[in-house]
Amino acid sequence: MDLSLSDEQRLLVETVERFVADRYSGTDHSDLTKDAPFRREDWVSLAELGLMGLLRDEDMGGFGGGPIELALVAESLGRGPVPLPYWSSVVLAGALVDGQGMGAAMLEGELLVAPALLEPGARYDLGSVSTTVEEQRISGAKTVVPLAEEADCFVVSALEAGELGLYLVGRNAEGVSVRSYQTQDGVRTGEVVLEKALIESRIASGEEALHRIETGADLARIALASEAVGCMAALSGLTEEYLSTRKQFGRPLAGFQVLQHRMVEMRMAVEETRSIVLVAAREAAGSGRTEQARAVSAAKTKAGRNGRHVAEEAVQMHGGMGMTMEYPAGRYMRRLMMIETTLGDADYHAGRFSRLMAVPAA
Amino acid sequence: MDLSLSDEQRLLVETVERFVADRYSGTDHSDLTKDAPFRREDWVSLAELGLMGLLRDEDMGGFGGGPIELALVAESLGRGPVPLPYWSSVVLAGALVDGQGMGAAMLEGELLVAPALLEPGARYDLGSVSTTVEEQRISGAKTVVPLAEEADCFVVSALEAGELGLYLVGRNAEGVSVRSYQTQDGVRTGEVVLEKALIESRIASGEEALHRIETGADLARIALASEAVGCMAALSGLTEEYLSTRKQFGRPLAGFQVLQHRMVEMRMAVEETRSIVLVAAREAAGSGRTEQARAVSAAKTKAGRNGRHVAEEAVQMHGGMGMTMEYPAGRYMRRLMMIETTLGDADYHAGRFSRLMAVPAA
Amino acid sequence: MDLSYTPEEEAFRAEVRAFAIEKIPEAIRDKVRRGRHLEKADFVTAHKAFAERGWSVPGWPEELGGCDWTAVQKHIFDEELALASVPGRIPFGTNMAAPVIIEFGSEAQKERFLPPIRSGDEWWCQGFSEPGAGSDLASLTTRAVLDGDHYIINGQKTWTTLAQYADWIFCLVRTDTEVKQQEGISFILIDMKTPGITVRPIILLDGRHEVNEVFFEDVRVPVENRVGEENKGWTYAKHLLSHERTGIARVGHSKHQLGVLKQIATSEQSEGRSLIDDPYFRAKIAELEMDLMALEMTNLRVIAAADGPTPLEQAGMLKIRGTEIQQRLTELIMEAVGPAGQPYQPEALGDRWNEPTIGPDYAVPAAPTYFNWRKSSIYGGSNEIQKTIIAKVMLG
Amino acid sequence: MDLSYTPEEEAFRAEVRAFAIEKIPEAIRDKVRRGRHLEKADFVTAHKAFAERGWSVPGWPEELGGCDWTAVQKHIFDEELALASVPGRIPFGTNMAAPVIIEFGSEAQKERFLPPIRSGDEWWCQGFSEPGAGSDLASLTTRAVLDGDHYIINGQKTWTTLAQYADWIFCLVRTDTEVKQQEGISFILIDMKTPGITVRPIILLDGRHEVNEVFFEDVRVPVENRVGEENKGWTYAKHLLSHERTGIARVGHSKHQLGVLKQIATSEQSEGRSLIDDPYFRAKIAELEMDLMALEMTNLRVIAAADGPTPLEQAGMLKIRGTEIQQRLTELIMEAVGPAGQPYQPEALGDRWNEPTIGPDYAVPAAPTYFNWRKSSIYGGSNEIQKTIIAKVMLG
Repeated sequence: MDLSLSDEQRLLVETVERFVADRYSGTDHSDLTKDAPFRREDWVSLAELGLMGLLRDEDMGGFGGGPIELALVAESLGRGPVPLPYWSSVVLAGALVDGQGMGAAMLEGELLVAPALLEPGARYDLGSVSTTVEEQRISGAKTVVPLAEEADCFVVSALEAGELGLYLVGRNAEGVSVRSYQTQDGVRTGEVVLEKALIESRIASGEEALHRIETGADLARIALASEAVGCMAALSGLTEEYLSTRKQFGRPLAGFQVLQHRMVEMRMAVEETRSIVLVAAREAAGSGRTEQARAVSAAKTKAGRNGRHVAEEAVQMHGGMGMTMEYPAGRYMRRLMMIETTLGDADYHAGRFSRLMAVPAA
Repeated sequence: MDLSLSDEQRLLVETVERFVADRYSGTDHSDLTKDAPFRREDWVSLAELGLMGLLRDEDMGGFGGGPIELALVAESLGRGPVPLPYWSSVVLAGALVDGQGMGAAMLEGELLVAPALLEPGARYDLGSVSTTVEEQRISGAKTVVPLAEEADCFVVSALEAGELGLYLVGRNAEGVSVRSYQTQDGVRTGEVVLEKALIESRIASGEEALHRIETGADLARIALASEAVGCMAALSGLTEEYLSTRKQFGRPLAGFQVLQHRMVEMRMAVEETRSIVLVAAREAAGSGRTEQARAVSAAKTKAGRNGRHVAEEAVQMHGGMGMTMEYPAGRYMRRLMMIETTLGDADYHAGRFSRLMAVPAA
Repeated sequence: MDLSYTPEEEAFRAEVRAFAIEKIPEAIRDKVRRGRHLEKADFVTAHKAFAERGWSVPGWPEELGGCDWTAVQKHIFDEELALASVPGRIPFGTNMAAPVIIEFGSEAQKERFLPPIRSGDEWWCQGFSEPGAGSDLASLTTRAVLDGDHYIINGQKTWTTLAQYADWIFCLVRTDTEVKQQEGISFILIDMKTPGITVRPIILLDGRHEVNEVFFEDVRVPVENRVGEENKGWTYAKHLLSHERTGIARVGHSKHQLGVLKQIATSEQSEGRSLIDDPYFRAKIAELEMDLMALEMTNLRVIAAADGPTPLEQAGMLKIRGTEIQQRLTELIMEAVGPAGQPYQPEALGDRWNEPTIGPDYAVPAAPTYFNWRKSSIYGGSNEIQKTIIAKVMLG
Repeated sequence: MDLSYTPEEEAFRAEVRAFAIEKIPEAIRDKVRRGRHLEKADFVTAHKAFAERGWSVPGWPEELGGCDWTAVQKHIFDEELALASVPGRIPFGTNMAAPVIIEFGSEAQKERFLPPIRSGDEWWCQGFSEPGAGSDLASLTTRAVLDGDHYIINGQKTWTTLAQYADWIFCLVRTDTEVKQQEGISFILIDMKTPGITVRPIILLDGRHEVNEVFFEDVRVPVENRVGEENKGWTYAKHLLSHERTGIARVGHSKHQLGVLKQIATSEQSEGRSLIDDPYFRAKIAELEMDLMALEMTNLRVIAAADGPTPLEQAGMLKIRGTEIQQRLTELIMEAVGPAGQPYQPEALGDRWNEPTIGPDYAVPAAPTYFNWRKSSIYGGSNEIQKTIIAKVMLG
C-alpha cells in the first residue's frame, strides 16, 4: 500500500488546478441571475489537457488512469466549482459508448455525448425506463440531461421488445426536442422529448446494457462524490479565512471557541469524505460488483450528508455574507445540493449500502 | 386553555418533592456495588401521601387526578431519582386491575401488585404472549418484572384457549418461582417462571384485556417519559452548577463558550421533552385511541432521544467526575437508560408514531 | 393546568378561519400554498383586509386599534392564518416601528405615523444592520450630525428587507462618537424619498431580490423625526427586541409546510410506492412532526405563562428551535422532490407565468426556498448569539 | 497512490492472524469476544506470548527489542489482533513509560526498567492527573522536595488506571513552585511498594473498579529515579503525547465490535424478523459501518503519509472520530439487546461464573460497556480539548 501521490498523479492534479484557477476563479459563472452559456472552448480545453481520455487506455490514446485518478481530477474540478458536467459527458458517456469507435472524436472534444437515462417521475431509478424503440425509431422522455441542448448526440436507454438497450440518437435528428434551462448551480441542462426519432445505432442490449449503465453510473458517482469533496474543501477554506479576518465585538470571529470547534468539525467532515471516496476508488478498481456498489454508495452517502453539513455550516458562519449571490460560498452550496440530487441522494445510497451490507448468517 | 398549575397541582408537586428530598437526596441507593433492598416503608409512605390513588376517582378514595397530575408526580420522582417502579406497580397495575375490588388495599400500600406482561425474547411487544392457562393453572415465563420478589401478587397476561386474558397469580402460589436481581439503575426486579401455578382469578379477557394492557401501558409510558424529564432536569441543573464552580485554566468552566452553548442545548432538550409529555397527557385525557397512542409515542421517543443526549452531555461535561459511581450524574444516566428500554425504546415508538401519523390521501 | 381549548377559543378559531378564507383573495393564498413569490400588492391587499376587520395591529394598545386578546388567542390567530395560507405579515411597521413610536414617540409622531401603518398605506423598513457589523449591532457607524433643525446623515445600512417597497425607514444612527458605543445612538425615522438615499439590491443565493443596501449621502432629516431623546436609541432598540414575540416560533407556518411536505411525499413515487410509504423517509417526517408538536406546546407554555413581554431566554429558545424546524422542513421538501428540484425556474416563481413548469409544480420552489431559508438562523440575532444570550441568563 | 495491500503485507497479516489464534489462549479471547472482564493474569499471559514472539514492544528501536515495521504493518498488526479478540495491550509501560526512558533516561534506567517492561514482568501505571485539574494537567500540585539523595513526595494522583495491579508508577511532580507552571515539573519513576503510597479504588458508573486514587505521604524516592533533568518533566510528557499513535483510532477494535453488533442484531427478533432485517435499525448499522470505513482510510492516510510522529491535529481527528464511533457502537449494542440489557449481573461479567445468565449471554455486558465507554471521550485529552488543539493548529 502506498498512500502518497505518484509524480504522474501530482502532475495531473496540478494541471487541473491550473485550468480551474485560470478559467473559473473569481468568475461569476454561477450567478443565477445571468443566463449561463455553455462555452465549448472550455470543453475543448479539457480535451487539450487530456482529461477526456482520463480513464481510457494509453494505447487507445487515453491517459490510462483509473478511479483514483478520476477522484483526483474531480476534486480539483469541485474546487472551482466548474459548471461542466464532466461526470456525465466524459465519465458516464465514456462507459456507455466504450468500444463504439467514437473514442477519437470524444477525446478531442469534438464530439459531445450526453447520456439521457433518467425519466421524469423515476426519481433515482435508472432502471425505470418506459422509452421504447420500434422499427429504429425511439419515443419517450428523459429528464435533467446535462448539456442536452449543446450535445452532438445522446445515449438513450430504452426498451425494445421488452429488452433494455442503449441507443445513440443525434441531437438534431427529427423528432428530438429539447427544453433547455440551467440548474440551480448554473449548469446547462435540458428535458429531452423523443417522438419517433430515428436512432443512429444500438450500442448494447440486455445484460450488457445494464452492466454499462451500472458501472458507468458508479464511476460517475465517484466523480460526483469527489467533486463534492472539492466543494467542501473550498468551503472549509473560505470559512477559515473569513473567520480569521472578520472581527466582531472587537476580536476576530475565529477567536470564538464555538466557531473554532465547528470549523474543526467541518474540516473533519472534509477529510472523512475524501477518505471514503478513496475507499470507493480502490474498490472500483478491483473488487467484485457488490463490493464496488457498496463502497460507491458509502461515498455518495457521505458526500451527501457531509456536503450538506459543510455547506450549511459555511453559510451560517459567514452570516449575511454567505447568503449573497455575489460571495462564492453560495456557489459551492448550490453545486453540492445538485450533486446530492444527481444519480441518487444520500438516503438512496444509504439504502443501497444497507441492502448490500455483509451480515452474519441467521 | 390554562397553562399555570392549579393550587391543588402545586400542592401535589410540593408534597412529592418533599418526599423525594427527605428520602432520596444524597443517598447512594443506586450504588450498584451495594445490593439495593426494597424498602416497603417507602412504598407505604407513597401510599400515605395519597400517590397510590392518584388516578383513582375521589369517590373511590383516590386523588381524582388525570394524566397531567401523573406527569407532575412522575417528574418529581425522576428528580430523585427514586428507585420505586411507580409506573409499574401503581400506574400500570392500577389500570390492569381496575374495578377488581383490590383498590383499598392497594391505596394503603398494603397490597403490592406487579404486572408481569413481557416475555423473554419478545423485545417490546406486549402482544407476544406464549404463557398459557389451562384448567385454572398458568404456565410460562415473564421477564424484567419490577418488584417480582417483593410483590404480593402478579397480573399476568396469558392465552386461554387461544384468547388473551389477564390473570391474578399469588406471589407465593405453588409453581411460581422468581429469580431476583437489581437492574442497572438499582431497581429490584426479577424473572418470573410459572409452572402450572394456580390462578387466583381472571381479571379480563379478549378485547377488554387488550384494552387494559394498551391504555395501561400508555399511561405508564407517560409516567416513564415524565420521570425522564425529572432526570434530565436534574442533570441539567447538576451540570450548570458544576461548570459554574469548577475552574480550569484559571477560569470557571462555564466561561467556555462551547460549554455554554452545549448547556443551552441541554436545557432546550429538557423543555422540549417536558412539552411533548404535556401533549401526551392532554391527549390521554381526552382524544381517541389513535391520537393518544401517537402522542404517547411521541413523548416516549423524545424522552429516549433527548434523555440519552442530556445524560451523555452531562457526563462528558463533568469529565472524570461524571464517570464515578459516587457522583449523582451517573444515577440519572442509568435511570434514563432503563426508562429507555422499558415499554418500548425511542425507535419502537418512532415506528409506532410513524405508522399512526396522519397523511394525506394518495 | 388545562391544556384543551375552551369553547370560546374554538369559536375564535372558527372566526379567524372564516375571515382568512373569505377575505384574503384565493389567488394570494394559492401563491403562498404553492411557494410562489408575492408582490408588494399582495401584501398590501392582505393588510388592508386585516385593517378593515380591525385585526391589522393586534399587539397595539386597544385605544390605538389593537385587540384585547389573550396570548392563546394570538397563538390561534397566527396558526389559523398560516394554515389558511395567508401571507405572513410584514413586521417592520406594525411590530417594530410602531411599538417604539407608541412607547417613546411624541404625540405628533403617533398621529402622523400610526394610522398609515395600521391601514397599510405606508410601508416601513428597518435600518439597523451595517456592513461589517454582523451581530455586533452597537458598532454601527452611520453618522447623524445636527445642523440647525435637521440631522445630516451619512453612512450605509445593509440587509434591509424589502427596502425597495418602503415609504419610510427607521434607523439607528450615531449622534455622539465620544461616548461608549451604546450611548451615542439615536432612533430616527426617515422618509425614503428624501434626496441622498440610494437603494441597491443584494441578490441572495436563490437569485432573488429581497434585501438591499441603503446608502445615505448628506440626507437631511428634520429633528422632529427623532424618536425620544438623543443618544437613547439603543434603549429603544432593546425595547423592540423584548416586544411582541408570540409568533417567533412560527408554529403555524411550520404546520403549513409540514402539510406541503406530506402532500409532496404522497405524490412522489419511490421504488414502486409513494415516498411517504418509504419507512426511512416517513421516519424523518415523523421525527420532525414530533419536534413540531413539542415546539407548539413550548410556545404555548412560554406565551401563556407570561401575558406580557417574553423572557429573553425563552424567546431565544423559541427562535432557535423554530428556525431549526423551519430549515429542516425546507431540507425535507428538497429531498422529497429529488432530481425534479434541479431546474432553476425563476419566472415560474413569479407572478405572470402561464407556461407549464418543468417537472411537477410543487418542485419549482423547493431548492430556492431551501437556499433562502438559510437566512432564518442568521438574521434577527443569529442562533449562536441567541445561545450566548440564553447562557448568560441561565448562568447569571 | 496504490490503495491495495501488497502480497508481503497480506503475508504479514496471515502471520499475525496465525499467531493470535495459536498463541493467545482461546479462553482469554473468548472473554474478549463475549465482553467479559479480564484479570491481571489474562493481560500478563497475552503480553508474555507477544514477548516470546518478539512482538511485545513493536514501537521501540530495534536494538531494544522493537520491530522494524512500516506504518501499514503496524495497522495490520493492530487490526488482526483486534479481529481475533486478542485483549488490547496495556500501554502504560510499553508505550508511555518506556518511550520517555528510551529518549531521556540514563543508561542505568534503561537497563533496569526496559527489560521487565518488554517481558511483561513489571506492570506500570500513570501518575499524571490530579483531583481538580481535569484537562489542565500543568496545574498539578503533588510536591517533590529534595532531601539528600531522595525526593520526599506528598500529594495525590487520580484516575490512575489499574494502579491496583502496578509495580511501578511514572509521575509528574512539582519540584519548583517559584516558576511558571510548566517549568517546575519533573518526571519521576516510583516503586509502588514504597512506604507512604496508598491506592484507593474509584468505582466507575458501571460498578467496576478500574481506576484509582493514589496518595503519596512522605514517600521517599531515590534521586536516580528521576528521568532526565529536574524541572524538564513537562517537555518529556509532551514527547509522550506525540509518540506512537498508530492505534489511536482503534479501527480494529471497532471492526470487532461491529461484528458483535451485527451478530446480536441477527439473533434478536423484532416484529417477527431478525432485528438486522428491520430497515430502520439496519440503516443505523449501515451508517456506522460507512463511518468506520472512512475512518480506516483516514487512519491509513495519516499514519502512512508520515512514517514518524503523527501531526498533532491529525492525531486529534483520529481520536475524536475514533471515540465517537466506539461510543456509537456501545449505544447500538445496548439498543440491540433491548430490555434484556436491564439486569445488572456483575458476577456474570467476571471470571468464575458458571451459572446461566439472565437473558442471552450477549446481553450481559451491553449496558456496563455503554456506561464504561463514556470515558473514552474524556480521558487522554477530552474531545473538547482535542478540538481546541486542532483549531489552534488550523488557524495558526
